[in-house]
Amino acid sequence: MQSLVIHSPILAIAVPLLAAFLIPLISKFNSKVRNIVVIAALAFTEFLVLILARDIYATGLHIYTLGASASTLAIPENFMVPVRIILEVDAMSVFMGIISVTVSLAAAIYSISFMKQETGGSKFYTLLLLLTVGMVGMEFTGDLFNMFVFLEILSISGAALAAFRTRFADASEGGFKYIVISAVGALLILFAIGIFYGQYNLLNIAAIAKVMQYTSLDKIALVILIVAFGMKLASVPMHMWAPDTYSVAPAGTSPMIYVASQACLYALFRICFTLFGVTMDTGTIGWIIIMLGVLSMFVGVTVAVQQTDIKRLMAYHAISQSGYMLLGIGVGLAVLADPVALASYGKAAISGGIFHIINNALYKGLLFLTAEALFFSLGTRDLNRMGGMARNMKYTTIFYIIGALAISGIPPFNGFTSKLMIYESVYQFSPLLAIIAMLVSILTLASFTKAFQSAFTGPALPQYGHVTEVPRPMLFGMGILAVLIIFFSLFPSIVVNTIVTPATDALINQAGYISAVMGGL
Amino acid sequence: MSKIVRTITNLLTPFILMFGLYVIMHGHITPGGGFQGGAVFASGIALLIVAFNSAKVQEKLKERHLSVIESSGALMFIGLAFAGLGITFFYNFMVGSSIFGQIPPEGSNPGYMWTAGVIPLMNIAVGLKVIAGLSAIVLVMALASSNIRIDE
Amino acid sequence: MRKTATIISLVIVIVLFIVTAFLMHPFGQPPSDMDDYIIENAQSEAGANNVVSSVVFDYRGYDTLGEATILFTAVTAVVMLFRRRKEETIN
Amino acid sequence: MTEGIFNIPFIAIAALIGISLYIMVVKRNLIKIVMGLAILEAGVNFFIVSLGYRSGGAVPIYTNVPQKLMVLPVPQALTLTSIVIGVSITALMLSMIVLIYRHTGSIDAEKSRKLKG
Repeated sequence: MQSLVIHSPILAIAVPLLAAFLIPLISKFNSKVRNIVVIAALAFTEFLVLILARDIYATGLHIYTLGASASTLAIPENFMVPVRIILEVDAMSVFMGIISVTVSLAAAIYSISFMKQETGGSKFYTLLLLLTVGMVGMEFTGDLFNMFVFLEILSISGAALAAFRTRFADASEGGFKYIVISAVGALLILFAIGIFYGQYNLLNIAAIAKVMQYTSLDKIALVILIVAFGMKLASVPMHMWAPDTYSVAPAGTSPMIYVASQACLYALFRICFTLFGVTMDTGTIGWIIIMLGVLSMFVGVTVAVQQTDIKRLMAYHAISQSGYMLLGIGVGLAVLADPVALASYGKAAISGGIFHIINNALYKGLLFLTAEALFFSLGTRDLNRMGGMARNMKYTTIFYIIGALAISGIPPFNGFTSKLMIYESVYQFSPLLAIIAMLVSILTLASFTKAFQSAFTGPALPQYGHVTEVPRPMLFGMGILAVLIIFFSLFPSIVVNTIVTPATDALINQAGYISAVMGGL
Repeated sequence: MSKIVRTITNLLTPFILMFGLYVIMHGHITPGGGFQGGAVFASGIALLIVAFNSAKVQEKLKERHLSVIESSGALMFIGLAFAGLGITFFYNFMVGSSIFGQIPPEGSNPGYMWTAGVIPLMNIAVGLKVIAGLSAIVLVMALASSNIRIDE
Repeated sequence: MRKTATIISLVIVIVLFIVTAFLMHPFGQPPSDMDDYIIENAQSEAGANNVVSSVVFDYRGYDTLGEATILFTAVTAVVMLFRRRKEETIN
Repeated sequence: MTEGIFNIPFIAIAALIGISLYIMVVKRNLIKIVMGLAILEAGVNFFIVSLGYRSGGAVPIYTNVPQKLMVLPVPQALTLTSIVIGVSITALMLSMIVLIYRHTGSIDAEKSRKLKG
């Protein structure tokens, strides 16, 4: 058990990877065995991430040096800087890891019955596992180049999944758009990594952070990194790919692609808070991130109101919700260098942003899954051609209502809790920003009410008389997320205290992150 | 393609494939390695596909066999990484053992085959993977552009 | 209008890259702490004459695993895109 | 500026990246976009590998190496990784273009509905 804890960071990446490599061999037998292997691998990964999380909350940051003679030997003997790749998992990384693996597990279960309609099931599950590997690998790594490699795994598998339904013309177009944006973003990130490597001859995040001087080259690298990760997480000036990609992604994969973009959000924060930290001009960079957030929130929701395609509508809301996280954490970043402001509202803003990440992954995931359930049953994504589904699809309706109430920030749902944390703290920073955030929330509610009326209420349309509830695995996948939302709504303080606050502390504790690898400062 | 191209291809292909295997096997002592050698080998396959046509190559080289080879290469690679797990993932546990365990003399030396621990084995695993992977990509895209669907 | 905005942003980005080129260290004299360690110790630690190979498979073997995974992903994706479908209809 | 003269490789890289970004922003042909991406990739790979050049350095392989001064090995390994990634992405993008062509009969981004903008 103890050695399982020691090796858990790498096992959480290697186990789904091993399963992905195995699938082409075992899918020769039958699809049931394959499904069991996929679900078992993801469940085991979830277990590993959870025991890793328990260990981190008890004893603090966890490092794992790959290929060294001991896993905690970050720096070779008689030497000053790390040479090997180091996995560095703190409370923030493991928080993101929990989100990624949980959503992947729900999506994998949800996709079982979908795959009976389609060919290529084994390829689908291989790509799904690889997408999970990409997310977890990106979140756990402590090495910049390694982050780039896993970003590429995530991009390629995400694009391939988006293009999965090859019988639709727009599927390959959505996938193509995603892969072009991802490839350009990733190459820009690689260029920035090259700048760091050329200056410091280092690739480890903690080691670079220790010697970071914030030269003009570092500033250029920071700008490139913000633009590149902004492209990947679909913040507004660079959001054009998101609706096309999310709307064509099959079955359970649109939540996963969404969570993958949250992993890029994590990478952006890791770079701002840990790689640069207080050495950079936190006020300016904080405001840049706040502006990205406000633009995303506002443009996302105003475009969403006009949509008639249910998945495009949800995609624009996804953009808008990412804005809240950028806003909350951007406010925290802007006051990072000011200990008084940080203690009075900065930390609360970061906590709100982080709490919003997990809430959003849950309810946005649930909403994407209900939209896909409607598409599964009706064969259309057009809201004008739906109606009266509340009678035929009771559970889906209930899940939709839960998700819609949560995303609009109606008390007592979890979306309300995290949004309240953001409003309160942002109000102290700048009242105008808080007012915009509330306005966006109202527009969100309006948009989801409209979608609810079109799809679920009203008279039953005659052409959908034969429509019944979706199969049980789909309900089960949605149920996992719905139960978690209800739990998070009923006990917000437990969640905040156990996982959100440690993540906040880990994110702003740059010195702790550095000293874990580089020894005492 | 014309008869000249096919004759030259027949002559050249064995040498290209042999050179690819050489680059894979000697990755730890001379320039090269699994990826480079695999790419050379796969370019030989690509030459075959260009010279003859993709349907003809497909008779001998089924896509699903390639995918099995690729998976086994990947499994061998990750298996070697897992084998070091007694100490750490990716630990080079074979340095000093009897297989590939020699340590070369410090500084310039003529190069010894029996060195480098797991590196030669990983080269072979990656080589297998890259041979199968790149050949599969080239083959599938060639088949698709001539409108032949492939079975899974 | 949109075209001018595109051209202007493009020019700014290109100037940024050229400025980077001038700010980099003089070509041929890179800082080299980590790499000197690897050149010094590759033979004794990994036992390989080829230092690049020992970086690829030993010091940064995990990156190579990721790289192999990417190739595997691409092969899976390409085969998946051209798979035979149940109903060959085009929407 | 005397220092800048020695940085000609880096300036060439900036030019390559500039050309590629121009192609990707201005051209509407999907194949040309892929070409632009390939040039961008070549530029970035060139950048990484030129970071490791040391004047007068030998190949970092000890087999019959003439001297101890070697060029840096890590950038070469990184470039190798990046090249393989580039091949994979190019293959995937070209396959998607084949599918787009089958559906819409065109590889022009203006003509296909979704790829505008």
